[in-house]
Amino acid sequence: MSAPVVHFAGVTHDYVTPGGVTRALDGVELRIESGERVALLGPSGCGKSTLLGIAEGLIAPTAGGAYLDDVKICKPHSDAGVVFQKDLLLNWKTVLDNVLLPVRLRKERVADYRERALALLKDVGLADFADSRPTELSGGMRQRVAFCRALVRDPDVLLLDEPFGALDALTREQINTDLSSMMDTTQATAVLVTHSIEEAAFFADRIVVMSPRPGRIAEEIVVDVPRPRPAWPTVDHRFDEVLDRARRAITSRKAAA
Amino acid sequence: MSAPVVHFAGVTHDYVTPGGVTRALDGVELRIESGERVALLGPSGCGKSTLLGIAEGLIAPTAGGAYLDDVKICKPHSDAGVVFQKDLLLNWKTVLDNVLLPVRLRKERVADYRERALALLKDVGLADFADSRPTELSGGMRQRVAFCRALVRDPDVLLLDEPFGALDALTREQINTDLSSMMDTTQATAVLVTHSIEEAAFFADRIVVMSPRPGRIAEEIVVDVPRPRPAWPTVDHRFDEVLDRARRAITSRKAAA
Amino acid sequence: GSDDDAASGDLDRVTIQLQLPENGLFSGFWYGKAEGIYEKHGIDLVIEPGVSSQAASDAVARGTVDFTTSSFPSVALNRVAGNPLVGLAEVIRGGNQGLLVGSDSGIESWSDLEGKSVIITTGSSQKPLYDAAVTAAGVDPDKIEVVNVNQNVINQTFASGGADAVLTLFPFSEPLVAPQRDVEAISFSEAGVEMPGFFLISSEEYVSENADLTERFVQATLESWAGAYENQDDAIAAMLAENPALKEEDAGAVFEAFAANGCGVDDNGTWFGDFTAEELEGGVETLVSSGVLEEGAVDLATTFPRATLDALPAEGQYDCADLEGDS
Amino acid sequence: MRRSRGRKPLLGALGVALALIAWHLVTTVGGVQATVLPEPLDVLRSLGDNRQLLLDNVGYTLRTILIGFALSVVIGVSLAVAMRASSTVDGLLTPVIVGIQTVPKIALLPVILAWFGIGQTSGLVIVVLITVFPILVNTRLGFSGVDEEFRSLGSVMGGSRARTFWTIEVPLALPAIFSGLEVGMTLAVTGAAGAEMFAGSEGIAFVMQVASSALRMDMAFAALTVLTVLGVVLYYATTLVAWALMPWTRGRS
Amino acid sequence: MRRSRGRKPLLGALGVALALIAWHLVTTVGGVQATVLPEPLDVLRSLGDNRQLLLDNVGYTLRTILIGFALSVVIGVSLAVAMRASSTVDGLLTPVIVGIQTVPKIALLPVILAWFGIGQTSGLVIVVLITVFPILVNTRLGFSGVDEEFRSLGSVMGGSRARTFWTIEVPLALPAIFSGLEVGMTLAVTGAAGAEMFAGSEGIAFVMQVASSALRMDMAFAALTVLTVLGVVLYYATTLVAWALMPWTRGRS
Ligand SMILES: Nc1ncnc2c1ncn2[C@@H]1O[C@H](COP(=O)(O)OP(=O)(O)OP(=O)(O)O)[C@@H](O)[C@H]1O
Ligand SMILES: Nc1ncnc2c1ncn2[C@@H]1O[C@H](COP(=O)(O)OP(=O)(O)OP(=O)(O)O)[C@@H](O)[C@H]1O
Ligand SMILES: Cc1ncc(C[n+]2csc(CCO)c2C)c(N)n1
Ligand SMILES: [Mg+2]
Ligand SMILES: [Mg+2]
Repeated sequence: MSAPVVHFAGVTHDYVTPGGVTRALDGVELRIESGERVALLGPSGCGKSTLLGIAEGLIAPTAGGAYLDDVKICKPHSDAGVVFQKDLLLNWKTVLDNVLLPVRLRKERVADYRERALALLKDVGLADFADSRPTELSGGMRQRVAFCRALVRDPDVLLLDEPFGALDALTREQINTDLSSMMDTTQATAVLVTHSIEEAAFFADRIVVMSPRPGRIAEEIVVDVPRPRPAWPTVDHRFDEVLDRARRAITSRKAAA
Repeated sequence: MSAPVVHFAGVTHDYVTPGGVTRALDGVELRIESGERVALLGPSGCGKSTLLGIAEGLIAPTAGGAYLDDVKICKPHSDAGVVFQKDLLLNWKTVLDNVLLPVRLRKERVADYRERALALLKDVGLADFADSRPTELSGGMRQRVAFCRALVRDPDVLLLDEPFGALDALTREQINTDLSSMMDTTQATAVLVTHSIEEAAFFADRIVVMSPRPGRIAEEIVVDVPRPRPAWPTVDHRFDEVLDRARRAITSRKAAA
Repeated sequence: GSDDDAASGDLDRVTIQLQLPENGLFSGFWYGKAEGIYEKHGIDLVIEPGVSSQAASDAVARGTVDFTTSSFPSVALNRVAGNPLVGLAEVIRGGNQGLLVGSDSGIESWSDLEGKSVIITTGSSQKPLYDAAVTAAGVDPDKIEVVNVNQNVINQTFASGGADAVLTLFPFSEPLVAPQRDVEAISFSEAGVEMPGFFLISSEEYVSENADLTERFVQATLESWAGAYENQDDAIAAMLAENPALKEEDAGAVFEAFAANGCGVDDNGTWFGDFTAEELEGGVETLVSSGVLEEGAVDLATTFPRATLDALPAEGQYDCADLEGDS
Repeated sequence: MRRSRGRKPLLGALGVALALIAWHLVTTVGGVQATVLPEPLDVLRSLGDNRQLLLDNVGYTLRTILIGFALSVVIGVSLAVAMRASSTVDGLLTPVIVGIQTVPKIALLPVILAWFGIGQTSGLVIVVLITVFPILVNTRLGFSGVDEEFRSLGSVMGGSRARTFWTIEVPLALPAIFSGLEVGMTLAVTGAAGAEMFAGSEGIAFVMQVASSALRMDMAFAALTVLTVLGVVLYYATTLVAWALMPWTRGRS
Repeated sequence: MRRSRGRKPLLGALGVALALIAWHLVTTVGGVQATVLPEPLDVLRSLGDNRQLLLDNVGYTLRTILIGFALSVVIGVSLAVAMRASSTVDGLLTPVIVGIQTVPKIALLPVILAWFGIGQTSGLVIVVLITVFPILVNTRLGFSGVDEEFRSLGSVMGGSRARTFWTIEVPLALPAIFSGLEVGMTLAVTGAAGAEMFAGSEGIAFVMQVASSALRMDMAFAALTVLTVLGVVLYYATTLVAWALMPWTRGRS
């Protein structure tokens, strides 16, 4: 079974608030191929989280639609591994049980995933904390647990909303590398929302830059650098043009707004 | 009145949990001169937030002490502008009133700070949202409000715990620049906790790298580059050595742990 | 009104607390007030609303109010418990108490109670009388289901078939229940249990400090109640004027039931308000036999002083001839 | 969401109508006697007939409820604040308060009557005794749900403990406090009614009491209906105040 | 913090002792009559004298309380869940439930007695009528406090609506639910006592009622003391269950 194509077809979304209507997305057209990795860059409030919400089936777009392999996404589906901006850990469960949450929610056999969960925790340096409560962890450690939770079932779509925002530079790099190598084996289709141009360049096959509110696709930059890539794109000159284009795309958007 | 010296003298801190005692900091010795800007880098969970909490007077260290101009910090003092990892906005107040919160909490005249608050909101691109509720903002926009709130009274000490973590690359750069120019006029003493080596290099007079738990001072890197600095340290070769040292300091710590 | 204010200057102020929210039973007080009977005796009567027998007795013992009405067992038990109440005149005869039974319940006498259910008012002092009656009738108390029900709902509960019998003061229950359920009355005396009725009461201290006023008040009250029994419509009108929440026919039915038993000379030849030593001793015996009172715990002479009754009643003072035929 | 807002009052009316129909059926074909439960139509008629009497008494009851409720809010919130501020106060008072809450108030009636007499003062005491506990408990719940970090925020921003408390903690605790007030308001109605029935001489529940002891069930239930409507109105008024005071929670439920 | 934990029971005992001393003074030098409030020492003596009688009756009352409370929890939480799940159910039931909560239960007593007879079943009905509302309200409060994002989390992770609800929402709502249970438990005690006093033939409150009709106030207050202690113990048992079930909230308050 190959990873699905994720297709946003003319997606527009309006939020209705007491103060009026906010157009968050305006006719977003974006096709992500099977196994492709896309990074979504754009200024704060441009609708990145909204777009991901639509892919998750949590938000129904005002117009247009999102498709998984040509099947319209109408309700939450569970084929995706998701990490939100907030960690959303359950404080009453141990770290290990938090990682196993998707397994339990789907009523699958927990025993089948224990090893996998422990291995993931080990990868992010939390092997010793498997039996701790999330309340005992720092913000960064908590987010790493959330990350393990998203990966525990080896999903074939990954939707990541700034999952590295709270991680320290090294762990971030480490998880970036882990994620990358994991994806080489699973071939998952992935969307990463990030604010870091370097991270986008390291992660993505293609960087999609969005314009400020209302969000539109402003520019697409193909990252034509073979893997494995260096953890620090800035040290590799093949990234120079990518980084430069992304930086200018983002800056000109701001100036235009 | 010149900005105070912040001095951590042999600070050790232990957290007591049901599972046992966690040593978060171990004999941290650090003196930050009047008006100096220090960036604190270190792996997740190494005690950066704890150290800041001690400087804020919120956490009483197990041993040693923190001093402001040789006065021991025993309880929360309000001379510092603080931004936490979480935005902690008050959802029942407008954005403007959130920014003015420190003024109200100190029972000062709100009218005296209105202009300043609006100007700050304008700087971070939220002029149109002064009368909105925080619930209507994106995560990044909320954190920018928290940032304005910390600066509204022109504090002479700034304690910033990953305040840029949720900001998009461009706004981040913009606020970094704003902060930097603001500090050139106010001469505040500042500590910035960050996970971004570039950000540390752009911001700091000195980068302090901490070792993994229990946190100790591992390395200090003086950033001997005159201001104004380029927003992207990576494009300026004078930063090469700083970035490289910081990167290696952080990597070797991890390997050693 | 302003007329009262002018007059009250030379009148002695006397307060009475009722034992229930206003009820036809107490019409006599309003009648006496409205007809100027209390005023005639130099008394400005203030009628205070009440919530329960014990609350009123407590208030009298405390000196918060001057008078109330209360049952014989209640007076006795209050004295033992430290409230020095005194009974001055028996305004309701003892024979009015007992079981009201459903005609369909198969109960014809106290000895038929086995296997039946009996409602007893919670907080009332009727339980010892019931115990004495059951014992006297030779019934095993364990074979009767006793159910305590709040005074506010006993009539309702019984009327709607909630039990086979209810222990009550007949005039209080019968007129209300009868339209809903066919009932018979079985009095305590049918079980050979003696019990005096309800007394106008005050405290030892008040009576000794206000001997003359007390005497006048007792006299005025007996006159008022007897007058009310004689002129029922006026008595009820006087009461309804004060209590818009009451319906005329309800107040009337209750009042009429009480009036039928309350006036004139009884079988023993005692006048309305008067009581005999044997009657009191019989009551004590009943309470002692059911274990709530110790022999000699209550000194009857001080608890039921006759001094205020000595001047009463002058032969022919009450003309109850019209009423006696009704019962 | 928008559609369901408009539907809510309609649904509520439907719910009430269904309950009334059930009541009607129970009394007509269900064989419940009129001395136990009168027919709703008779009650309606009695409502009309006794309009004046009921109106005359509803003010008294309303006053007892509102003053008693206000006292309970002041006492309950103050106690919660004091217990929050000092663990000594908390430790001292908790078992006593729980004890007072648990004692059947009717057993304390003689004591209340001895101290406060028959009438409105006793009514207020009873209302407070009944109402204060849920307000206290929910206010404490609200405070304990406030994230520690918000308190830190207040102190590092120069707020005194008191000012931080009022500016930050109280609004954060408000939703929980208002849940307590909603329960408390219905209990205030119950308390005022109980007080009128057992320690009163005026008010709607007193009328109900007099009527039902005369087995005038239509009139008793007319009074009961007024009391219930009063309670429901006061409950919704409380939720409305909550809604008006806390616009930021509106989207939520 | 660590020190204050050890102090708490001591402080509680001190608070109770102070309340007892106040009671003693009120009855000895305060001039309150023995028919209104007996001396605590007399009550203590009576507790000893009537040990057996009290013990024989406490089981009955406890059963009413516990079964009634359990029913209330099931009903209250189920209603809250149903009202959470469907805004139609919520709209239909809210006014009716508020109405039932507000009606003075004593007015419904004849109806309850007519349907359920005099005895424990009626007692249970009364307990449920009194107890269910705060449990319902607090459960709803708990659910409405759950961050929308947690629900999103559950659905994107493949949890059915029901499973997400039980696995994520219910534990998040638990602290608020338990506040409702704490209030509810004290009301269950009150309700059971009220039922025994107004229409009973067994139980601690029945004993209290019988004693007070014989003006045996020492014995009545001995029963009242047992009832109050029972209530306090049950309240603390509820908080203890909360403490045991929710270790993650322990640091908080
Ligand atoms: N629940 C909501 N109600 C009203 N407006 C909203 C809501 N959520 C988001 N918005 C608005 O929609 C726009 C897009 O929000 P979104 O969270 O998708 O942005 P984002 O690109 O993820 O921002 P960030 O980088 O800060 O996370 C913003 O302008 C925001 O104000
Ligand atoms: N309240 C607490 N109770 C127990 N342990 C804690 C607590 N807060 C922090 N710790 C522990 O103390 C250590 C330092 O935590 P701290 O939050 O200071 O780290 P940090 O450097 O700020 O991490 P991050 O970069 O992830 O924010 C961590 O190992 C954490 O597990
Ligand atoms: C003059 C007088 N008559 C009766 C009572 C007492 N009482 C009034 S109604 C009622 C029946 C309730 O069971 C009882 C016993 C009294 N206190 N004074
Ligand atoms: Mg976002
Ligand atoms: Mg931190």
